Amino acid sequence: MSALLTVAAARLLRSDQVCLALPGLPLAAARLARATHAPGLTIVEADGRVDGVLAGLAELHAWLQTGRVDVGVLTAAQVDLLGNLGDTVLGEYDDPTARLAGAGLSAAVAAHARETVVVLPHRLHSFVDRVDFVTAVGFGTGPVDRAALGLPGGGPLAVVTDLGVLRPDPATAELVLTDLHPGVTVEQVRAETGWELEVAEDPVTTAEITAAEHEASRSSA
Amino acid sequence: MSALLTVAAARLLRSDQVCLALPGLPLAAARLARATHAPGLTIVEADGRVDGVLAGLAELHAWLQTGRVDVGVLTAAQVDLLGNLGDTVLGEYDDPTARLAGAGLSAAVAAHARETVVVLPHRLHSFVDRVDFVTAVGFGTGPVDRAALGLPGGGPLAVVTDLGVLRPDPATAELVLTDLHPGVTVEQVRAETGWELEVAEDPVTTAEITAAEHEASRSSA
Amino acid sequence: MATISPLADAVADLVADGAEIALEGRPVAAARALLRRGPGSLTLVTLHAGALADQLIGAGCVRRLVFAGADPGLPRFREALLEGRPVPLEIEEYTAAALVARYTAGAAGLPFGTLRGARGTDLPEHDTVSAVRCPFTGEVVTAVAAVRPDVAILHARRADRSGNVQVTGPPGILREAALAARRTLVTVEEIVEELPAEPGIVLPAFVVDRVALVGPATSQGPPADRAGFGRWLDEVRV
Amino acid sequence: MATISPLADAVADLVADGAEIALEGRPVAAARALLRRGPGSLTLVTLHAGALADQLIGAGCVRRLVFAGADPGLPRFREALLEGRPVPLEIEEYTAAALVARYTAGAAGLPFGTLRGARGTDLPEHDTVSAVRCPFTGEVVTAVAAVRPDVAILHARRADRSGNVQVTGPPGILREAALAARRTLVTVEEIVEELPAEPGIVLPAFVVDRVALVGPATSQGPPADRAGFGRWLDEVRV
Repeated sequence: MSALLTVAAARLLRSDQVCLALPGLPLAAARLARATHAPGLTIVEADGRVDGVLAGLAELHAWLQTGRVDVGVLTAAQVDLLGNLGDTVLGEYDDPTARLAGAGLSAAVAAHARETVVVLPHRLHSFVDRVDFVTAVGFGTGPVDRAALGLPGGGPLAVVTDLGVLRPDPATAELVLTDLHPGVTVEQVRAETGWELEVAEDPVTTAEITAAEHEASRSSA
Repeated sequence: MSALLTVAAARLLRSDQVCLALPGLPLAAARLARATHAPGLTIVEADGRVDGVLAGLAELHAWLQTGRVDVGVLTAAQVDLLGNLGDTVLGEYDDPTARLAGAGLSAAVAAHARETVVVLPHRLHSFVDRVDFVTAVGFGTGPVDRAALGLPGGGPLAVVTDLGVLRPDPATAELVLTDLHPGVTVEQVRAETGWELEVAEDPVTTAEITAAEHEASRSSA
Repeated sequence: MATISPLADAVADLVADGAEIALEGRPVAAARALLRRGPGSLTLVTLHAGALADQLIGAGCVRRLVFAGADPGLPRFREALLEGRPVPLEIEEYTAAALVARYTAGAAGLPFGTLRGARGTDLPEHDTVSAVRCPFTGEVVTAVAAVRPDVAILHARRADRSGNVQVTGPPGILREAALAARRTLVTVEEIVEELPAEPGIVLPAFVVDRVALVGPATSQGPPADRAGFGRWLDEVRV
Repeated sequence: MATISPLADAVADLVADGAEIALEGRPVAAARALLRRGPGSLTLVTLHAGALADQLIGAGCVRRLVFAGADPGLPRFREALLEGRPVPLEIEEYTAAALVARYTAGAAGLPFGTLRGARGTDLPEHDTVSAVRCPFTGEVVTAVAAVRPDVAILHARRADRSGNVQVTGPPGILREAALAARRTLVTVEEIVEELPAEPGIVLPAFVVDRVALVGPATSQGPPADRAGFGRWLDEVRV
């Protein structure tokens, strides 16, 4: 089921895109996409590596700021109802119960990439009504917040987990369950979600992992 | 005699310096210095080339702005009493009688290098009371002008020509003839200088070109 | 994302009358292609105006030249500037540091760049040069407006089939010009299956729109006199 | 201009109590040399706080950490932050874009840098972050104060005998950190007569003060528990 997390995220990436993928699950998803249906996908890594191109970090930020990154693939310890990512602390900033990774590139990718795909395992402690600390903005406090903040990118396209896929409702910007991985029930997802999760009228069942995806997952793991 | 121009300029460069040399006579002088008495001289070329280092122009300006260039070697069509360089137009900017090279790197080198050495043939049309257009600031309008303008570098150390060497008077910042190349008379220099040229009390006679300098000039030409 | 196409097609697709084009890295063949096509009223941005800028000016393609230095004695530049022939030429002249900062700001997606300007020169004021006060130290530094050319026309050593471009000599301002421009055309001398492992400076394919293969630069420039230039231009345009 | 010297000497000469040091490129051996010497009250600037930052914090060397990201679960970082052990730790946290802009401004000799900041996050305000209005478009962009560390401590692949340094992997922020710092120490894994012809990224010797030859990075890190860390630190300091 965890394999479907990267597979379902990879399926959202297109061959003509420039993709900035953070280390870990995001990079695994991007590499899987390129190894299967998106051979033309350009993968920009967090250190500025793009195949043979070794860019400095200033250049990587120039790519982001000039709108050259089509899709960012992000992860975080927490995601909330409005697609905001929490990855700095749990608890209060000045007196945290846990110290996490911090903003790094995530804030800029969330701001500037044309769209983002968020990948993380679907667990109750991660899917919260409101993140403890907004490390990277999804839709802020509602559907018009990105425009008000002057964030040029479109925000989260989808949050992909090991249980299914959530997508923002265009009217409210709230995340709605749109896809269920095979064998997963709505109740199961709701049990791992810290808010009253809405479900799309006709949730899609994620297609099974293909042989090619399986093979590519194994060889790139 | 023209060979003494580059030789005398080269002798002003020291082995422990970082030298930014513009193309032409300046670069020839810098290379000659390194081939003779200053083997450790670092020569930064106008395109950002430093031996094997190929820096971009933004980086070259960063080196200048952070004070990492010890000496700039410049040339121009005109130099005036106060060491200002004119290399943009002759005549009025909007109605010039001749169009010259323009500022390029010269303005920044003149502003930021710890000191500059100016090299050009000594001709009446070039040694003028006041340049037609200040392309690169020497001492501006007087000895305190560089400080008033906020220019961090020290300005011209010397103007080296095919007749001799001029150096600024510390009190007035005006160029004074301090060195005569062998066989050159003060009258000869005055005849090629467009202002009432002052002469140091005891002008030095430039040492003859050594065999090593001669050899290095030939092989680097 | 870069596509590889014939030079004439790339120029026809990217350069319209009135466009602002950046010319860097001495793209000899692309300048020739521009002369053949003959767009008018261009704004030409180039750190150093040399023979190529002079040819475009002589052909009447350039209305405005934005530059920081020029080869002395360019004959067509002089005629356009002093006699308005074949068309009047406006000039917008900077120090190299200022024009580099304009490119760098454009490349970073910022509306302006900053530098420690070389005060005290006679360079005329432009409405692209101003000052900003540092909000931390109170120092005033020179501010310049970002340049965002419609097209950057660049020359580099080689590209791979995906359009990743490798520069082998000093990079100059190529990287910044490519990022600052809305569209980028790079001419290269070879297209290889794979770029050498030590990459030198690379423009990734996603900052390049067109790559065109050209021969190495040759130096069949025009004669200096006006009549000779006219005949040369006619031949180029055949 | 760069001199090649033993690592311990370089650290002793360059790093004083209370210094602001930038640590980039994972200089494992230099961090070990710092632990041995044990300076106190350092301000540590590093884009990404990992194992090396954690060791220095655990040894009580660091008073203030300036960073944009951290490995999750660094044990000494957590103790210093939450329990003030072994010494209280102040943190100054940025987005990577903002800290990169702080380095870039320092490298350019400018008092501040600009970026299109990622608004809307909960990052606390610092007096190093402000805003400036573009004098041309009126847009407001984020301004950050330049960082000018006393010393940059960097790791790269190799150097030549003159002290020109070559970076073979992604350059990250090495070039900017070297230029922004007042003094620069680079550890390298080999010193060669001549750097390979395709130069990759090079720091010229005149932006480097000390080069020290070290072995390739080994990974004999400390155990996670505090007592184990203390024993490990004692061994390092023998």
